[in-house]
Amino acid sequence: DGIVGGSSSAAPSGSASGTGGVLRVASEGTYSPFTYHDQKDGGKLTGYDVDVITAVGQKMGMQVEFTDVTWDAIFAGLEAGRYDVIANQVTVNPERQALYDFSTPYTTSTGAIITRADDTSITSLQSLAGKTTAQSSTSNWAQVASGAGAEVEAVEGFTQAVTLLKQGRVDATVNDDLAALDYLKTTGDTSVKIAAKTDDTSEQAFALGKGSELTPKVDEALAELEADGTLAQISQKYFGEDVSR
Amino acid sequence: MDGKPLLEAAGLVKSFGETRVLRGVDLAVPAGTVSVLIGPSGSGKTTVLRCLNALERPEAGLVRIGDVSVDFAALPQQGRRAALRAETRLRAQSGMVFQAHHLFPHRSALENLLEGPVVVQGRPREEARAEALVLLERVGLKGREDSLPSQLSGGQQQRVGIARALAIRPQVVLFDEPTSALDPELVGEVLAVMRDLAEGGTTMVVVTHEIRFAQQVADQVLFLDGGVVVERGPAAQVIADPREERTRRFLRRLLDPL
Amino acid sequence: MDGKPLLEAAGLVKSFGETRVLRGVDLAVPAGTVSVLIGPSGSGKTTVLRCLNALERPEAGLVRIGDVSVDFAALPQQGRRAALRAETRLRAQSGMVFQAHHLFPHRSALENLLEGPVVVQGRPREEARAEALVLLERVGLKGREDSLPSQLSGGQQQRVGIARALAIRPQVVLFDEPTSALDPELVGEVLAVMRDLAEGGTTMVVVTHEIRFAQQVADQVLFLDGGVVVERGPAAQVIADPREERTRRFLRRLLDPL
Amino acid sequence: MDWELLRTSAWPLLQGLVLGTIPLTALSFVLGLAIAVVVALMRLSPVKLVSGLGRVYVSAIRGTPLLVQLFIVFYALPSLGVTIDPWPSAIIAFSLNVGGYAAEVVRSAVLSVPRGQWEAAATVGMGYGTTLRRVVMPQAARLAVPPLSNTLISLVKDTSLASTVLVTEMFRVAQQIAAPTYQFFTLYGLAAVYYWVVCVVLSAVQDRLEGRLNRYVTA
Amino acid sequence: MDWELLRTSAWPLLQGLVLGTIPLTALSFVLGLAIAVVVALMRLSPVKLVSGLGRVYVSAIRGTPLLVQLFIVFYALPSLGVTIDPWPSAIIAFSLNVGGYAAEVVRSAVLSVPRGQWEAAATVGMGYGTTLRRVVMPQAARLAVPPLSNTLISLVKDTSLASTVLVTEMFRVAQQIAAPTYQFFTLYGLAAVYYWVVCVVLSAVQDRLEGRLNRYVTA
Ligand SMILES: Nc1ncnc2c1ncn2[C@@H]1O[C@H](COP(=O)(O)OP(=O)(O)OP(=O)(O)O)[C@@H](O)[C@H]1O
Ligand SMILES: Nc1ncnc2c1ncn2[C@@H]1O[C@H](COP(=O)(O)OP(=O)(O)OP(=O)(O)O)[C@@H](O)[C@H]1O
Ligand SMILES: [Mg+2]
Ligand SMILES: [Mg+2]
Repeated sequence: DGIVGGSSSAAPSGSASGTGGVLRVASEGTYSPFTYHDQKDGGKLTGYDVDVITAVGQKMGMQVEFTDVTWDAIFAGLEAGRYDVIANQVTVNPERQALYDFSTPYTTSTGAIITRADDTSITSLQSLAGKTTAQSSTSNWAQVASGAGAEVEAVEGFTQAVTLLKQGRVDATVNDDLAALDYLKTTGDTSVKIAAKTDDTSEQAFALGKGSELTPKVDEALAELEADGTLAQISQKYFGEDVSR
Repeated sequence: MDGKPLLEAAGLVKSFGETRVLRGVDLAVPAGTVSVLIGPSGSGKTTVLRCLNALERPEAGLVRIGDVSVDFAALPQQGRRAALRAETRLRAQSGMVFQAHHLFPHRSALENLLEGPVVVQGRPREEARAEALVLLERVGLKGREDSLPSQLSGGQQQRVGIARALAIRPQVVLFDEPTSALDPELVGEVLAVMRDLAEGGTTMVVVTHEIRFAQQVADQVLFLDGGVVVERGPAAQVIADPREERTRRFLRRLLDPL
Repeated sequence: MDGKPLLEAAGLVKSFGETRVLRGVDLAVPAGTVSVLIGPSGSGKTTVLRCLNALERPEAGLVRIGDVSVDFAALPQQGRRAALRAETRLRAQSGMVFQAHHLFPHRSALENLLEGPVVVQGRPREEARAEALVLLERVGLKGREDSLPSQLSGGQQQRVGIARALAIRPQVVLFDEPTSALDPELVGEVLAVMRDLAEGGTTMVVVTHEIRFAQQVADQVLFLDGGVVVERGPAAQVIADPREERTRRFLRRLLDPL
Repeated sequence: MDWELLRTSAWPLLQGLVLGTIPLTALSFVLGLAIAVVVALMRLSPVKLVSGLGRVYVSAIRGTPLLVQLFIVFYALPSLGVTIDPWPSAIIAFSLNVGGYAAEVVRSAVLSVPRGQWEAAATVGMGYGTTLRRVVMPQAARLAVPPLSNTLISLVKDTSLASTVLVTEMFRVAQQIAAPTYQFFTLYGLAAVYYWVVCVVLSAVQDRLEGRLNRYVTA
Repeated sequence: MDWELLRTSAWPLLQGLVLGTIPLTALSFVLGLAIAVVVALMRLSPVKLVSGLGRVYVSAIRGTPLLVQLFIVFYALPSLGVTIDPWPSAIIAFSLNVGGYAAEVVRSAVLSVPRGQWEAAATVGMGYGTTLRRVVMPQAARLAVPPLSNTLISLVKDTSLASTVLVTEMFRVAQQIAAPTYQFFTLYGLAAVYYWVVCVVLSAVQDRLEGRLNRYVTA
C-alpha cells in the first residue's frame, strides 16, 4: 500500500460483494494502534484490526484489499458498496445493529478515565459528575461520560483531548483503555495518567452491509482464528495481553 | 455607378421604451460622397448611425448598402438566427468610428486593425498585416503600430479607430462625433485624415459639430431634429443659408455659445 | 483692496521624473478679476492649476492666496505633517472645477455641495444647505438638487461641479477646461454660468480653449508654452494681436483646425 | 432516508445554527472586514515597510489552512502563556482569516476607484481618512460585493471547523446526532439544507446590494 | 518539536503535495474556471430560463458545504447507479464547487467591461463568442485576478477534504504519520509550511499577472 493514492480499492464494482475472491476492507488508517500507517515500514497500513481482518481473509480464502476512509464517511461508503467490511473498532450497539450486520466481536475493552497526573479528585466514573471531559463526539465514550454526569466537550480525537487535559481546559477524558495505554506507551507522556477504569465493557466487531452474505463466513473465520489461537497471538503482539475476549 | 446611391435608408423608426427616437428617417448616400448629419443633442443622430450599422434594430425601415439590404420590419418573423445573420451581413458593409474610440485596450494599434480581417474574415495574416500597415501610414501613424492605445494621445487613438474601421474594407464608413472628445488642438489632425479619405473617394456618413469641416468636405448636410430630417441639401445651402428656422437657431447657438 | 493681488505665484518649477514640466511660472491675479490660461497640449496649464491648489507639489516656487502662502521649496524640511497641514490650508483657499467634473457619483447634487462645508468644515447643516440651494439656483439647477450625477446631462454635471467648488467659500475658483468634455451645445450653458460668476466679482483662473469666452470675459490672458509663460496681457492684445510668433501659430491652429 | 431521525434532529440543528453558526459568522465577518480594510490600506501604502507587512499578513493567512490557524490560536498560544476561551478563539481565528482574503478584494476594489475622485475630495478639503470613508469606499463597494459575498458564504460553512476549538455550532450538532447511528449522510444532508437556506438569504441580500450600488453608475 | 519526525516526514508529505494536492488543485481549478465562465454567461443571459438555471447552480454550490458535495458525488450517486472512481469524483466535486464561486467573480468582471467594447467588436464583425474570447475576457481578467486567486488558494487547502472520497493528498499523509506518534501538531505545522510555500508561489504569479494586465489600462 503506497502512501499516495492510499486507496487500493481501484475496482469498486458495485454490490457484488466478495466475488473474485477479494475482500474489500475500509479503515481509518489514523487510529493507532488499531489501524495506522507504520512509518518505519514505508508507511504500510498495519495495526490490530488490520492484522485480524487479514487473517480472516486468509481463512476465507480471499485476498484482502484496504481502503483509507475518514470516520464520518466510512459508513456511507459501506452503504454505497465501495467496500464490504469496516475494520475500525466499531462498537456494537442496538442503533447500529438496526442498520448494519455485525460479526462476532473480536475486541472487548473497558473504558479508561484519563486525568492529569497530579489530579486526585477523580477516582471513578461516578466522580466525573460535574467535571468537564473532552470526548470525540463520534465515539460512544461521549455517552458514557455524559451518562455519568460530566459535561462533554466535543473534540476530533484522542490527541486533542489529551492536549486540552494538559492545558487544564478539561478535567478528564474517557476512552478505550487500549487506546489510552498505547498513547502512554508511545509518547512516554507522564503528565497524564489512567485514573480509573469504568465497569462497563464494550465489544467491537466488523461491520458489514445489512444482509451481507459475507457475515456468516467472517464469523466462521473468526471462530477458527480463536480456536487456533491466532487471535490471541495478534492481540499479544499489540497489547501484551489478550483483548479478544 | 448605376445611378443608385451606395447607401440607402428608408423610413427608419426606432423607439426606446415609450419614447420614439426616430420617426421615419430617410437617407441616400451616393458612392464616393460625404454626408454630414447635424442636429441638437438627443435628436437621434447617433441612433441613425447605429441603425445603419445594425447595432440598433429599428422597428421599421429598410437599410441597403451596396447589394445587401435588410428590411427591419420583416426581421422578427425570420427567426432569431436568420435575423442575426442578416444583421451581421449588413454590418460587414460599413465601418464605424466612435466618439470614444473604443479601441481594444489590450491590443496594439496594429493588432486592433487585424482583429476584423484576420480573426473574423479569416484573411491571411501577412496580407492583412501589410494592408494594415498601409492604413496606419495613411492616418499618419507609421512607426506607432506596436503602441498600446494607452500609449497614444487622444488624436492618435481616434486615428487608429479610423484605420480600424477601414481595415474591414467597408463600403461606407460611419463617424459618430469623432472629434468631440478630443483636445481642440488634436481635432485638426483627425479632421485632416477624414478629409483625405473623402478626397480619396471613401463614402462617409459623419455626425459632427465641426461646421467648418461640413462646409469644406460635405457633399450633403442633413439637419436632424426630434427624430426627423428637418432639412437637407448641399453644405453651402444648409449651413450658410438654412431654410428652416430650427436649423438657423441651432447653428447660431453652435457658432456662438455665449 | 490693498493693491496686492489676491493670488500670486512665483517661480513655480515642477518635474515629473526627468521631464521638467514647469520652468518658473509667475502669476498674479487681482481680486475680482478673471485670468485665462491658454497654450498647447502638454504646455503645463493643468499642472499650474494643480500647483495653485497644492494637488501637485512643485520643487520650487511660492504660492499665496489672500494671507495664506506656501513656500514649496521649504516644505520638505518642515516634516511630513507640517507640510501636509500647510498644503491643506492653501487648498482651502481655492475651489477647483475639473474637466471631467469628478462629481461624487453616489451623492445627489445637493450632497455633493455639502461634503465640503458640512463634513470637512463642520458648518451647521441647515445653514450650509440653504447656501447650497442658493448656489444650485445660481448655476441654473433649481429643482435638480436631489438628482444623482448620472441623472444629469454633461452640462448640468459641470455646473454642479462649479457650484461644489463655490460651496467651500473659496477666495479663488480654478477651472481646468470646464467645457472641453461637453457636447458643443452644452458648452454655452456652462460658459454663461462662468460669465455670471465673473460679473458677480468672483476671482477666477480659467484654463480653456474657448477663445471667444476669453475675449469677452478675461481681464488677463496668459499664453503658456513648454512650461513658461510666453506672453501675457489683456485679452484684446494677446488674442487679437499677439506679439509672439508661437502664440500666433497656436491661435491660428485653434481657430481653423483644418 | 430516516425520516424520524430528520424530524427529531431539525430542532437541535436549528439551535446550532442560530446560537452557533450565525453569530460566529456575523461577528467574524464584521471584524474580518475591518481587518481587511486596514490590511488593504497597508498594502496600498507607499511606505515599503507598511506595504510589506500587509503582504506578509495576507501571505500567512491565505497560505495556511484555517484549521491550522484555529489550532494555533487555541492549542499553541497557551504554551506561550496566552489561554483564550473557545468562543473568542474561534472569532479571532475566523476574523483574521477573513481579513486576509477580503483584504485582496478590498485592495483591488479601492484601486478601481478613479484617481479623480481622490483629487475632487482633496479640493473640497477632505483628508485621507474622510476621503476613504465618504468617497472611495462607497464606490469600491460595488465591485467588492460579489467576491466578498463569496467570502462570507464560505465563512458560513467554514465555521463548522469551530468544533476543533470546542465551539458547538450546527455541523457539530449534526455529527453528534449522527455518531451513535452512523447516519452521517442523513444529518449532513439536513445541515446542507440549513446552510443552503442561509446562503439563499445572503445571496438575496447580495443582489439587492449590487442593485443599490449600481444605481449611480454612469453607463 | 520532534526534529527527527519532521525530517522523515518531509519527503512523504512532499510526495503527497506533488502527486495529490497539486494535480488535484490544478485540474479542478482549470475545469472549474471553464464551468464558471459558462455559468457566469448563463446568469448574464437575457433569457429568463437560462439565467434562472445559472442562479440555481450558484445557489446550490455556494449554499452547501464542499464536504456534502463530495459525499453526494462519491457516496450518493452509486445508489442511482452511477459509480465514479475516487480521483474523478474528487475532481468533479471540486470543479463544480470552484465553478459556483468563480462564476460570481467572472460575472462581475464581465459586467465591468464597458458596453463600447462589445459594440466595437460587433462593428469589426465579431460574434458573441469571438467577442468574449478576444475582447471581453482579456479585459475582465484584470478585475477577476485577485478574487480568483483567493478562490484558487482556498482550493489548494480544500483539497484536504479529498480524503473523504479516498484520495490521499498531503494533509491525509500528515494525518497518517501523526496518528501512531500522536504528533498532530508537528505534522499539521509541516503541512502548513508546504501550503504556505505553494501560496507564496501562487501569490507571486498573481502579482505578475496583475502587473501584466494593468499595463494597458488607461489612467
Ligand atoms: N439605449 C438607449 N436607451 C434609452 N434611450 C436612449 C438610448 N439611446 C439613446 N436614447 C435616447 O434617444 C434619444 C436620441 O439619442 P441619440 O444618442 O441618437 O441622440 P444624438 O443626436 O446622438 O445626441 P448627442 O448629440 O447627445 O449624441 C435621446 O433622447 C436618448 O436619451
Ligand atoms: N502625473 C504625471 N506624471 C508624468 N507626467 C505628467 C503627469 N502629469 C502631467 N505630466 C506631463 O506634464 C506635461 C504637462 O502636462 P499638463 O497636463 O500640465 O499639460 P496641459 O497644458 O494641461 O495639457 P492639455 O491641454 O493636454 O490638458 C505633459 O507632458 C504631461 O505628459
Ligand atoms: Mg450622439
Ligand atoms: Mg490639461
